[in-house]
Amino acid sequence: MIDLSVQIGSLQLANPLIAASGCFGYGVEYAGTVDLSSLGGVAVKGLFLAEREGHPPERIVETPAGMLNAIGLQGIGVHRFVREKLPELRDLRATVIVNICGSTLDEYVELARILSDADGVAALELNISCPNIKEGGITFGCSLHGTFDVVSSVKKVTHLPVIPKLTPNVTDVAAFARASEEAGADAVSLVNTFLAMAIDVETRRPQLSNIVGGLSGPAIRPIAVRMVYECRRAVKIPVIGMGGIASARDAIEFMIAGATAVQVGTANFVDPFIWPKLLDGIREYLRRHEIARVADLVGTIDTTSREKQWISS
Amino acid sequence: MIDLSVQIGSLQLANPLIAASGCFGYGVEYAGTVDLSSLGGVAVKGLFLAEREGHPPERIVETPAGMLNAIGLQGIGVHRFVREKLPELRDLRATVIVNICGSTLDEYVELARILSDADGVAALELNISCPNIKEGGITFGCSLHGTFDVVSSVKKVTHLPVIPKLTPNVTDVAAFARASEEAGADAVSLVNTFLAMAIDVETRRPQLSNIVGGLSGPAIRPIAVRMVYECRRAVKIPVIGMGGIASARDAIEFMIAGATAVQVGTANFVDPFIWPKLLDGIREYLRRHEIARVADLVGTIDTTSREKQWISS
Amino acid sequence: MPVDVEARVIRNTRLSSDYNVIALAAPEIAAATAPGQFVMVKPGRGHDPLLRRPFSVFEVLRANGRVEGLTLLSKRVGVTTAMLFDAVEGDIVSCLGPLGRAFALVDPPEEAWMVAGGVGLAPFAIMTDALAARGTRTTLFYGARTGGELFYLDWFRARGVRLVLATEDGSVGERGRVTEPLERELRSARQAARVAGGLQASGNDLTVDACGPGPMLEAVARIAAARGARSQVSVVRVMGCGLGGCYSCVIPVRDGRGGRHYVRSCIGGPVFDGAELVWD
Amino acid sequence: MPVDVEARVIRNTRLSSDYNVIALAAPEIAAATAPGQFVMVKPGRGHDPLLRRPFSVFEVLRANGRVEGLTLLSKRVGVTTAMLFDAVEGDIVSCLGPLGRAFALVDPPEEAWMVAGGVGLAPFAIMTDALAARGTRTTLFYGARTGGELFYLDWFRARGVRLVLATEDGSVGERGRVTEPLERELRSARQAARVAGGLQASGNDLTVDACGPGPMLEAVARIAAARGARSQVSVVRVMGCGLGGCYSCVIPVRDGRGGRHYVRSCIGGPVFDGAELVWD
Ligand SMILES: Cc1cc2nc3c(=O)[nH]c(=O)nc-3n(C[C@H](O)[C@H](O)[C@H](O)COP(=O)(O)OP(=O)(O)OC[C@H]3O[C@@H](n4cnc5c(N)ncnc54)[C@H](O)[C@@H]3O)c2cc1C
Ligand SMILES: Cc1cc2nc3c(=O)[nH]c(=O)nc-3n(C[C@H](O)[C@H](O)[C@H](O)COP(=O)(O)OP(=O)(O)OC[C@H]3O[C@@H](n4cnc5c(N)ncnc54)[C@H](O)[C@@H]3O)c2cc1C
Ligand SMILES: Cc1cc2nc3c(=O)[nH]c(=O)nc-3n(C[C@H](O)[C@H](O)[C@H](O)COP(=O)(O)O)c2cc1C
Ligand SMILES: Cc1cc2nc3c(=O)[nH]c(=O)nc-3n(C[C@H](O)[C@H](O)[C@H](O)COP(=O)(O)O)c2cc1C
Ligand code: FES
Ligand code: FES
Repeated sequence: MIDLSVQIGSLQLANPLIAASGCFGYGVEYAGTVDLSSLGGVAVKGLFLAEREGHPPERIVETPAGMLNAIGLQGIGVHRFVREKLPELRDLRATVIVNICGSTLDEYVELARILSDADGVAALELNISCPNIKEGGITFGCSLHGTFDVVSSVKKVTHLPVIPKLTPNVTDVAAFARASEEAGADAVSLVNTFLAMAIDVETRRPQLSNIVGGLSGPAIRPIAVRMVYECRRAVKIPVIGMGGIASARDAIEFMIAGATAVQVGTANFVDPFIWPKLLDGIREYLRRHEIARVADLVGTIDTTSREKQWISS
Repeated sequence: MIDLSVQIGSLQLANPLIAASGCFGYGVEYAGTVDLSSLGGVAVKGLFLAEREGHPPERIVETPAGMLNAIGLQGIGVHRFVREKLPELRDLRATVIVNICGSTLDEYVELARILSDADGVAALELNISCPNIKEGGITFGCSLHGTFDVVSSVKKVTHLPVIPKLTPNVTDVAAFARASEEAGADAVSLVNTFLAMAIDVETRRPQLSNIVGGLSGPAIRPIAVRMVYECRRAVKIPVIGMGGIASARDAIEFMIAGATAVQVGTANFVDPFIWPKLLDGIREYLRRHEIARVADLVGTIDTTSREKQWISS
Repeated sequence: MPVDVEARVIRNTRLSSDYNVIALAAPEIAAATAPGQFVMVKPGRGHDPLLRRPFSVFEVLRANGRVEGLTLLSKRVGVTTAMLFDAVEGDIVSCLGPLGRAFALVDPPEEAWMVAGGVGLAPFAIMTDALAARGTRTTLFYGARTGGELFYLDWFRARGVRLVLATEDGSVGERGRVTEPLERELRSARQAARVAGGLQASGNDLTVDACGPGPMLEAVARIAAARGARSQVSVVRVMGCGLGGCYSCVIPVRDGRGGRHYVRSCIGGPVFDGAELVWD
Repeated sequence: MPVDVEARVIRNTRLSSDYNVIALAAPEIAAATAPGQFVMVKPGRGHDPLLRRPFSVFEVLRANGRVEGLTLLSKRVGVTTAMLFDAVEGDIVSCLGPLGRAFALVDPPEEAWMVAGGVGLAPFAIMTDALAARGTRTTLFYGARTGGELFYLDWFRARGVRLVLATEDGSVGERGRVTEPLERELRSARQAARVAGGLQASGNDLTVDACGPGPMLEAVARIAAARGARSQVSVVRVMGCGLGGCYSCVIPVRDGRGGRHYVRSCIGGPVFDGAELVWD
């Protein structure tokens, strides 16, 4: 028997696969294509206190092996979420991680309070890294003090595991992982998307209405893996890795680099039936390598240098 | 007649296409596939004062729509370059931009002195952004003071245009463009590669001997375009853009975003005959849009918002 | 519930230098598709192109009374449509569906007027079959740039569909936009009805169903509204997922309180009531 | 000078579940290729996979006295080789070449001993033709995992090549590595020569040319050196460009001053003198 469970602070996940925020609606949209209780967790779409309309179209554009998005956090707000979505998610036995986003520190705290009182929330992911909105969010994520303050303030008002989600758009992501750890975070998750843009050369206009957007998908995977590797070496709390995972191999790569759990975003758009394939692939890998617990794979990258460099083909 | 020339400080380039450093050997390797004098410029492989062996294999690995490299700046050193390569490049009538790399500030200055005295160097590109070597280089490129110091010191000893090459691995690349401008740079070029890694999941070893390497190729293009756009708005000196250009459309996208000239690296590996195709594509575009001078395209992105968002297909 | 099928290309028929009809062996999807629903397809492997693309189901293929697959009418505009154009028998295309809200089908004596602009013809073949099964009388207003881009005319004629054609260059049918004959006919149908006294001006004697370029949909919705006819329009948005996951495909819809909000067209549509949408 | 040809697939022959021989209509390249040279190929479009991959030219195809193309012997190990395996007639493969340093060809009375491991057979078909044209006597030591992975045996026999076979499972030829019969035969050839007095022990009576896995090349170079024979080995490195632009493909070479330095195998090789390379 292979043990796929992993531990994120006080939270035990049945397996390391989490649906990434913003790429899985409120979870309920996917109840018809995947058994939500079979996932390690479901990170729902980033929520503000209030409802938000988001940006006008175009909101996404495809790029080589990736995509840009500037959705602008369209959403139903925390109150409607708790009323309209959470009961259904509970019925579906999903492990719900709520991704929260505030314009001010107080808004994060208020969101955390509300969600801590709600029934069926497993953890809070602090979105301090969305590149697509002007107010709040990323201004915390790009400052070590801001990161520390948000995390420690939220920690004071909740019993739930708190997972700040880090932006890759910084010089030294490991410093942000350290600031999070010092502030009491139970884990960190990374990466959010890379600030990027695309231009329609015929009209000379940006392809996104918001001008810039966030790059996700396989294109960013090698950068994300490096950042997870750096964070893993910088902190003792678990690292949740993501960025371009599209196969079991990719998920395993992140875990070897240091991720205790992984999130999958863009690939779920390409293949909403990817989840059992990922789980099967991870199981098959562990069996082949005779590893009994997926947790034993975490951070096992071997950086000792080899003597000979023959390619075996 | 379409005017393809562009101006980089005191240097006039016949057209905006430059072969990117490290992706075109010392230029002479490509004399058989492309007429070097038909290029706007040739940025030769990064040179230290001394010869260097570089890193052991593996030095590259392919990733989705991109590649990682950790060559480690293997090279013949500046003296052999001046003796062995520069005469041939002169004979081929190449506009030679020498990419220089130092472990110390003094080494940059010394390199600049030597190359300013040599015959046939058109400009100096300061590589303060190579992610693959431990000493020097990127430590300057990741500090505003370091960037300022290298640029101003080199400016003091050379009459050649000085072009610091910026790293994308920072929170605010525009600040580095500004520091460069204040230090007297004639232009900035960006982006160098993104620090990244890939792991062989079967052996759990990094795929590169250096563990980490630099991501280049189409995958990074949307991030690079955004950075060029930001720098263009931050400084008055010309911006030389690069990162994933693989077609005339891509080159034009960078110019609309704000690049006065562009460099092409990885795509030259895929298609060493790309150069005339790029030039023809740019000419055709300018003709179709009735733009007489390619320089008139630079920075013409239109960010006013549209009223209707119909897709025309 | 949608399913994902690694569908074999049964055949690929090029209709012009840009249009093709590709037949895919996805019987599970074909059998479950209602007119106006779509599939998300991805030909080829690898991550470039990365995302699937939405296509209306054009026809449901039957052989010996069994459903054997579906066809897509595709117009070549970019990378995926070029791959669909070039595909050959035996190639594999990932096909996810059926997805989205279908056209509501009208029963006799109500009539269905279908309005297609260019590749917007796509939902109306499967729709014709469904309406024929109900005995609903159908008219197809069909416009294109030029006569060479009007396809499947005999197919529709053979099924008793009345055709009203328009081309921008006047090479076939009326010169100009197809919304002109639509407006004219709707006006005279209303006058005739009023004269006959059989129907009110706002009567439910016909529904106008449209698919095509945005400005055409807008015109159709206005024309129908002006004459008190119901319209259903199938909109085209860039879609990242087709399942409601990404919020890329939104379109502004009236919220009933004088305001508007963005609705995901992949699950709230792609077919909307023309009166629901915000056109300005 | 290399050229880039958008080469049509003339035919694609599968030799096993992993090996295929693909024929490409690139006569310009074929006509200019010397044995041991390679091409950089890219099947398919788009940026994933991104880079070309190196393949030795296997055969030069002639019809009616004209060169019509070349073939590659490919073993499926990853994404590009899978695409080459699956390619069908009419597909397009970008093919850049000829590239790299060829094997130096020996003239009679010197003999050429070719040593191939697995897909390392690739350079030796074109080589056999070139040597046959000179009248040089040839032996092919050819090893594989199993008999089912020894290909083109009749092809070589028909051209008068003496075959010495070995398989790891012993199903065809000798059980074990092909370097064992090589070493044995080289030893006895040397003894025979010494007895006959006709050649010095270090004589230039034969050259050993090898292509295959790294450890095999190393063994060949050592065996040849120990018996005073010249060896040429074709090495396999990951290649980003094939033209000397990227410095990815380096291999350590003795610098003549007791040291070593990295040489780009795409232009300094892929064929090196076995004695030049640093094996430890
Ligand atoms: C519900 C729905 C049903 C559709 N049915 C059909 C159909 O039956 N037949 C048909 O030919 N087309 C149909 N389309 C349009 C089709 O999805 C696009 O033409 C296709 O996505 C273009 O893909 P590409 O890779 O060829 O183009 P790309 O290379 O991605 O882009 C080329 C051009 O197409 C536009 N485009 C890109 N993605 C979309 C998109 N998702 N929707 C619309 N335009 C887009 C871009 O703005 C660009 O101008 C439908 C669209 C929707 C939303
Ligand atoms: C000069 C030269 C001549 C060659 N001739 C032949 C030939 O005639 N027939 C043949 O089948 N193969 C040949 N090879 C090896 C061939 O290039 C690789 O098998 C091929 O690049 C693998 O590509 P892929 O996309 O299928 O594999 P990938 O998906 O890229 O990788 C799969 C595996 O192959 C290895 N690999 C990747 N790239 C290379 C590379 N450039 N060289 C070697 N191994 C690599 C990787 O380490 C990995 O383990 C030659 C290599 C060289 C350098
Ligand atoms: C359309 C879209 C919407 C997203 N919305 C959110 C969000 O609301 N909150 C958040 O923290 N991350 C959001 N993200 C980022 C993803 O959760 C994830 O960090 C990123 O896409 C990288 O993973 P991937 O490459 O697997 O998609 C969004 C990403 C996409 C593509
Ligand atoms: C193999 C390789 C070697 C490189 N060597 C150098 C170098 O010596 N100096 C330098 O400034 N940049 C170097 N670069 C970075 C490129 O010049 C360029 O900035 C980067 O690759 C992005 O452009 P591209 O996507 O067009 O390749 C190298 C890139 C590659 C792929
Ligand atoms: S296409 Fe993703 S929400 Fe509609
Ligand atoms: S493959 Fe690029 S230098 Fe050899």
